[in-house]
Amino acid sequence: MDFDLSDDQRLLKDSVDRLIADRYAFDSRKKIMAEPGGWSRDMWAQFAELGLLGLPFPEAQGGFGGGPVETMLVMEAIGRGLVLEPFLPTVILGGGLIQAAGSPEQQKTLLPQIAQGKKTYAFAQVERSSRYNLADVQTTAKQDGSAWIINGEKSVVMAGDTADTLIVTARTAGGRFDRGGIGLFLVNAKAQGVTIQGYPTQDGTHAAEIRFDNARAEAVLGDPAGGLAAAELVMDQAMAAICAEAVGLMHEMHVSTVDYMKTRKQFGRAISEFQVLQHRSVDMFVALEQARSMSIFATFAASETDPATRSRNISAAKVQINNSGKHIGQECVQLHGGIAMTMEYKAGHYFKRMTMLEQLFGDTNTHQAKVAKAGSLF
Amino acid sequence: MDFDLSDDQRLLKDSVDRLIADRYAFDSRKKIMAEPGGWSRDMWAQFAELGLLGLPFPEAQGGFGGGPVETMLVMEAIGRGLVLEPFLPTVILGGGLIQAAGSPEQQKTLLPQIAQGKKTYAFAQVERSSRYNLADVQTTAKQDGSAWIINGEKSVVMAGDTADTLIVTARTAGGRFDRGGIGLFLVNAKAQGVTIQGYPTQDGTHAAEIRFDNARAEAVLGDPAGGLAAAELVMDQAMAAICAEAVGLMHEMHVSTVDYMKTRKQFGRAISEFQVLQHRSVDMFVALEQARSMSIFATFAASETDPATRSRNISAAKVQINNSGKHIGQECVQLHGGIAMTMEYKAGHYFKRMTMLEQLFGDTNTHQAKVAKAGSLF
Amino acid sequence: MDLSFTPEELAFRDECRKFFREEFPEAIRRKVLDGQHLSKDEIVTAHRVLNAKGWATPHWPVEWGGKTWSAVQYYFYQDEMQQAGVPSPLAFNTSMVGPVIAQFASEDIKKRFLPATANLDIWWCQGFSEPGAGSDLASLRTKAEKRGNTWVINGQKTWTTLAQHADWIFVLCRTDATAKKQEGISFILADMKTPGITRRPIQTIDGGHEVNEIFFDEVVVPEENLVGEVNKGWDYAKFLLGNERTGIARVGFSKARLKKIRELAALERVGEQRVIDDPKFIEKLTSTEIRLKALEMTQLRVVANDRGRGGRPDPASSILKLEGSVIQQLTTELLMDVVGPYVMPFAESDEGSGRNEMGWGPEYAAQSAPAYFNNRKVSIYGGSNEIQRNIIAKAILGF
Amino acid sequence: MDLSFTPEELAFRDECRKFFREEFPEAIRRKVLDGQHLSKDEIVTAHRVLNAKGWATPHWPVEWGGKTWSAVQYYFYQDEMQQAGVPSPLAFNTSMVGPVIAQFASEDIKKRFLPATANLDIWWCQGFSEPGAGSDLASLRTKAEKRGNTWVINGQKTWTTLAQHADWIFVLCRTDATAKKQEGISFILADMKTPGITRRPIQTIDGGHEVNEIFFDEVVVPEENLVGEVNKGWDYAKFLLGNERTGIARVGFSKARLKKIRELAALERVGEQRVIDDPKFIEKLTSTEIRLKALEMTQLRVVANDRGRGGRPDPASSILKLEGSVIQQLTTELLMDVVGPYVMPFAESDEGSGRNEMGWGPEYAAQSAPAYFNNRKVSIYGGSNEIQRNIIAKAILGF
Repeated sequence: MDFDLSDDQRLLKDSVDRLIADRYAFDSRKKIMAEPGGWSRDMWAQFAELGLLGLPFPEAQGGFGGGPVETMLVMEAIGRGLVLEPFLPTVILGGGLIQAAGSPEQQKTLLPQIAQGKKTYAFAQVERSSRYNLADVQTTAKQDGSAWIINGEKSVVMAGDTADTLIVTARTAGGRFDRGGIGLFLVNAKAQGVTIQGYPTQDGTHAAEIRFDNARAEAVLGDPAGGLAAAELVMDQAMAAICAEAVGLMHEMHVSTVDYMKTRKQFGRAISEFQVLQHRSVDMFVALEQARSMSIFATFAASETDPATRSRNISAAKVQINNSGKHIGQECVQLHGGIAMTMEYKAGHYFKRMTMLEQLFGDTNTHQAKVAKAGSLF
Repeated sequence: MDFDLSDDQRLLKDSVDRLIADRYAFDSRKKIMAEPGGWSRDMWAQFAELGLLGLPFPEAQGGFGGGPVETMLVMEAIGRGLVLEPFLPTVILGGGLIQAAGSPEQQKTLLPQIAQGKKTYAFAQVERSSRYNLADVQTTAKQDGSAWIINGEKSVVMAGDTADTLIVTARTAGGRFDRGGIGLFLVNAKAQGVTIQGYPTQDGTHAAEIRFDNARAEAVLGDPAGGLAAAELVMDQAMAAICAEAVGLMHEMHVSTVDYMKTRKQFGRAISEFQVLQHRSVDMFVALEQARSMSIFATFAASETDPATRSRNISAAKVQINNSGKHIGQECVQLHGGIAMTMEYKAGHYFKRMTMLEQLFGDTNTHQAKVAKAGSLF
Repeated sequence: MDLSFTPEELAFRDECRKFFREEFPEAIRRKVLDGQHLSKDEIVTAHRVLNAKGWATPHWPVEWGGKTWSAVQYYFYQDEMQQAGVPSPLAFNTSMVGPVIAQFASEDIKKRFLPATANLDIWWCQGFSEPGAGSDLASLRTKAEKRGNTWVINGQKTWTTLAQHADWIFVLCRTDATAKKQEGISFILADMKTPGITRRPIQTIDGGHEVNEIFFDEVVVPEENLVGEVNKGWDYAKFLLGNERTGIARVGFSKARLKKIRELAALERVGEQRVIDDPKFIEKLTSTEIRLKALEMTQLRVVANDRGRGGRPDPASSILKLEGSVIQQLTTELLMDVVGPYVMPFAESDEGSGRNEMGWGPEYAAQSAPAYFNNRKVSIYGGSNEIQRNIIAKAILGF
Repeated sequence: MDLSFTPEELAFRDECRKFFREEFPEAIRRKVLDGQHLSKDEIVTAHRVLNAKGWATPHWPVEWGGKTWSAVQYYFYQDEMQQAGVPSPLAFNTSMVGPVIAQFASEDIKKRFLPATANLDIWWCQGFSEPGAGSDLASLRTKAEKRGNTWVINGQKTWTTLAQHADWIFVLCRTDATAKKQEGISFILADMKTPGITRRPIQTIDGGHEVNEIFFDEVVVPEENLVGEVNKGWDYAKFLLGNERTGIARVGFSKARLKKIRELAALERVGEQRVIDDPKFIEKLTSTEIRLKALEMTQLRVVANDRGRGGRPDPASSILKLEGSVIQQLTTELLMDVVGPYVMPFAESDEGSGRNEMGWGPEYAAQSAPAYFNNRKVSIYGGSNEIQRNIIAKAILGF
């Protein structure tokens, strides 16, 4: 057991941290948000240059062979910087699905495109009432000769407004909730029959409602009726990734609260001198450290081979992250007071992103129920 | 709407408060605890003299015609004094069941005996796995000529070791959980076939395990197969009563914490000067006032005519009382520190009684589920 | 002691209910119940409907249009109003500056301002908080200097709600720099059109533009715009902040919101299950309802107790603020739970928070996250919850 | 970064597991796992089994029987011990006075006491807290006066755990009344049989008699019983309290308790349903498990970090104390939930808490309420949770 970073990991962390510090100041971020789709192609190119966009892919496919720890380091930095670029949908979800379900051929073609920053992806998976159940798929894929024809609607697709390629869960067989019969289809966002309505989201990123009317898929990843296991694996990996992002957010919220307390004066003294506020910021700190611990736990769970254990452990981590995140976010705003209620100040933006992450890929109730069903954690 | 006490209510409150103040100092209580069964016959006689033991009964039956408000006043005082005498089992449960289900004849005979302090009662209702479900009755009553023969076991019967008469729920028909087929039987505690094993309880009162082997009942209250509704009514009334008792406990815990904080010195000053402890005692106070409000709510719900509304409102009150009581009890001990961990100091005894009341007649989960099932409170 | 209401009290409740539900403009109520923000016109219309009925200023002196209602009548008035989705009369006018003018100002000022204030012919905004003076209001630095027969105001105010609609502002200014903190402050009225007053909107995290900064640069107002005596402004401010103690818990409003949430949770589905059938959801909803019921009872007790206090605010009303704000915040969490992934879409709007005009997902989804974000303020403003605890610690527990 | 354990680390874990589960007396483990208190004999037996293996004092200097274990080895040692229900070696001896003697005392004192302390031939108790000096320990007033070649002790100590079994006591005494609070304190050893030492048991609310008051009335001890230098006792006390930082969370113990609760909840029924099938119960159990898992990871991180600190305690260990105590307390609530009405019966006992020898209800019922009551102490003693927050505020957040 070793919590220290390897030299390579330290190097990676330093370079990402530096990039964020140099290029992702609050004002720069505001400018990036105003770009089309709410993210910067320029920054994306820098990510590619730094090797971040191929980080988790094998070297043979233009990647750097990074594992979950490397992803954790990048995602935490993304959280601390409130980064807007679609790293999660493209690299973690898109790249992850191609790695998990794609043929060697597909991997060889598609992954380098991601690594080089040439293509972005979105995972079109949620439907109107499916919430956090990957198996609840009503969108259909019907074979037409060698082609697959997609029909259906997908909801709140992260970065769906700018993605080049959509990976769509669609049903080739079975009833609405069946685990079998689900395929992962690659659909060009510009293909005929694809209607994309994009919008900004509460946290400054973008999402889209997407309708497929007899849209033709470019390809399918793996078994057209057996895509669920890969989707679940990648969803767990993505969950571990957002746990790390959330830790980055919480860290910043805590630090900014403590800093603010030391400078803000009331009743003739710094508010950090009020014991009651000290103890409350200590409780935030405890919540942060507990979250950090579970983010590490999730990171290692992501490469767990038994799917049931993997899923249980990652759900447990998500519960802790959500609980800590809500506590820290609410207290961050409360201890700052009015200033954190404004768009002009950074703290509120962390709070908003954290609030969205609480819901993303499953809220607290959902994951707590999953852990309860899975049995003891020990 | 009027929250003020009437003159009679004020008089009652003053005289009970005075009795408790004069006779129930912590040391006196310790002596009373050492008496057989853990309560004082002498004190009981004074209760009778003061009219407390007939308080809720009609004047025609030796009572004072008091309603739920009068009961609330007495129970709150009982809480504040940590009174050990079996007022709840005898007057509220025993007397209540006789009033609710007994024939006019029975009421005329039995209630005056209670009012005069001549007889005490216990309600033998809980069974090994029945918890808080009054309809879960496996004890049986079989007719033998004009007599009823009781067989079965009852658990943790409050004051069951000293009661003269037991009121036993027993099944005359139906299966284990059926709402029909349950009767309320009066059994002399000294009757043949009744085995009583008494013990002290965590809060300083007493209870008993009771076995019935072909024990002969003295009488049945009302319909031998239709006793459940009366039992539920009286249980709701008793629940309202212990809500008031709990408010008495919480009040004392809060006051003693605040007083202790003002006198206890640490790091050169009274600990009441530490803002963090101030705010925590404020949160105790808020919890106390919310509990007091719901105790009043329960008091009025106790005379609600629709059983479903009555039961829902009283369950809601019990949830609040339990939540406030746990919070105040735990904080009372924590803010006192070590001294509240000792038997020599009063605070810990309040905490223990409060903990037992949390469980008595249904824990928080049970009542929360009942409210959830009953629909909106508004 | 009797929790049941008298027939007269019930008749009054029914009168309130009938008026609010049957005679008040339905469209405005709908918007409020759906959590949407109102336009200036809608707020003015709503206010004037109440004033026409004589119900915009019930707690003012009778000679200026007040009522002699009992505590219970006030309770029903507020509770029924909030439950029906009727917006409260504009607080800056009726709860803040109006009572101060009625109590402390000269007869001239009263005549000039009170009727127009009651009818929202003048829209007031509040110039109290400053960047360095929030919870510690008495450390404010905006100053007013006497020059001839005018006051000249310089300084900056912040968190000025709805100042974009305001005609006039009431400003706390330091008029004696040498006096102790609380003792050199005065209460001055200023026309928002006076040269030197500028406004900068502050966008809040829900996307709304409700609050503003107000800058005063050599703003000259006539000396008669001073309310009451010079350097007594702190007393008037305390009087002002002590008003509206019972409405602060917003019990009726939370009742209406919980009712709405129950309705929506019965419509919204997860898979084939209704949200309301999720045991965790219903449990959280139930515990919020229980807590609100306790608060309603506490509010009734505080209201009843107010009778004996001769107008001095009951420090127990701090409980109402504490619990009331937390419950309001909890209801917004519940609404997000109903909505699920559709909490995400965001749309800025000039008049309020990110309304989702495009209607992504269920129609009520767009208000959920903004309501959650916006409601974080309720435990910060009007005396933060930390300040409320300090009040209880000092005034009730005697620390 | 690698969370997986090395083969060597796993081999060590297996050695611990095997020893604790297969070679340690089963009957004692059973009692611990069932939440029962141990007799003096059982504690001594258990301790000596560990010492015979060389595992009673692993963190002592190697020359006095310590080990050169890595942080991970310590972690497994404690975790497996606690999970197996093996009682930790007596803390007064091995974590408190032993390390102080080994670090600061003369060679004579070391030789005289360390081997006997390691083997529990001498049972020590701790004379630190006083009625007026709990969290504020430095304000203690028990004093020791130098008279000839003796120290004469007068004063009173309290919360002295298991003093009824003790042969010796280590006492913090004020030896210079004129010095600043922390600077006039010395660390003195006294034979409990010395004339003038009397003991009064304190009954705690769980019914147990674990703690005592100790009175010193002209108690004369030889001057060589002073440990280290005169007036340096506060440094030694701080050193002592800084030890055992990682075990303080009692993660292994809570794991064992949760496992037990799971078993019992599968046996106990409400109506015909098992307690473990109650969704509310399983939810509470699950959230406690998640919190404990997070704490276990946090503990591992603190343990790993300890390597770089050269023995100075990591203030992050205050997190372990805070969360660890709350989790321990939560597990006792869960146990009461399993038990239901049978939490009520009470039986006093000399050696611990109200054991229900009569066996009312399920056999594990009797320990549930006493455990809940007793465990309220874990957030009070060893530096209350308020003190832990002060430590974090100062040492980590820099307030």
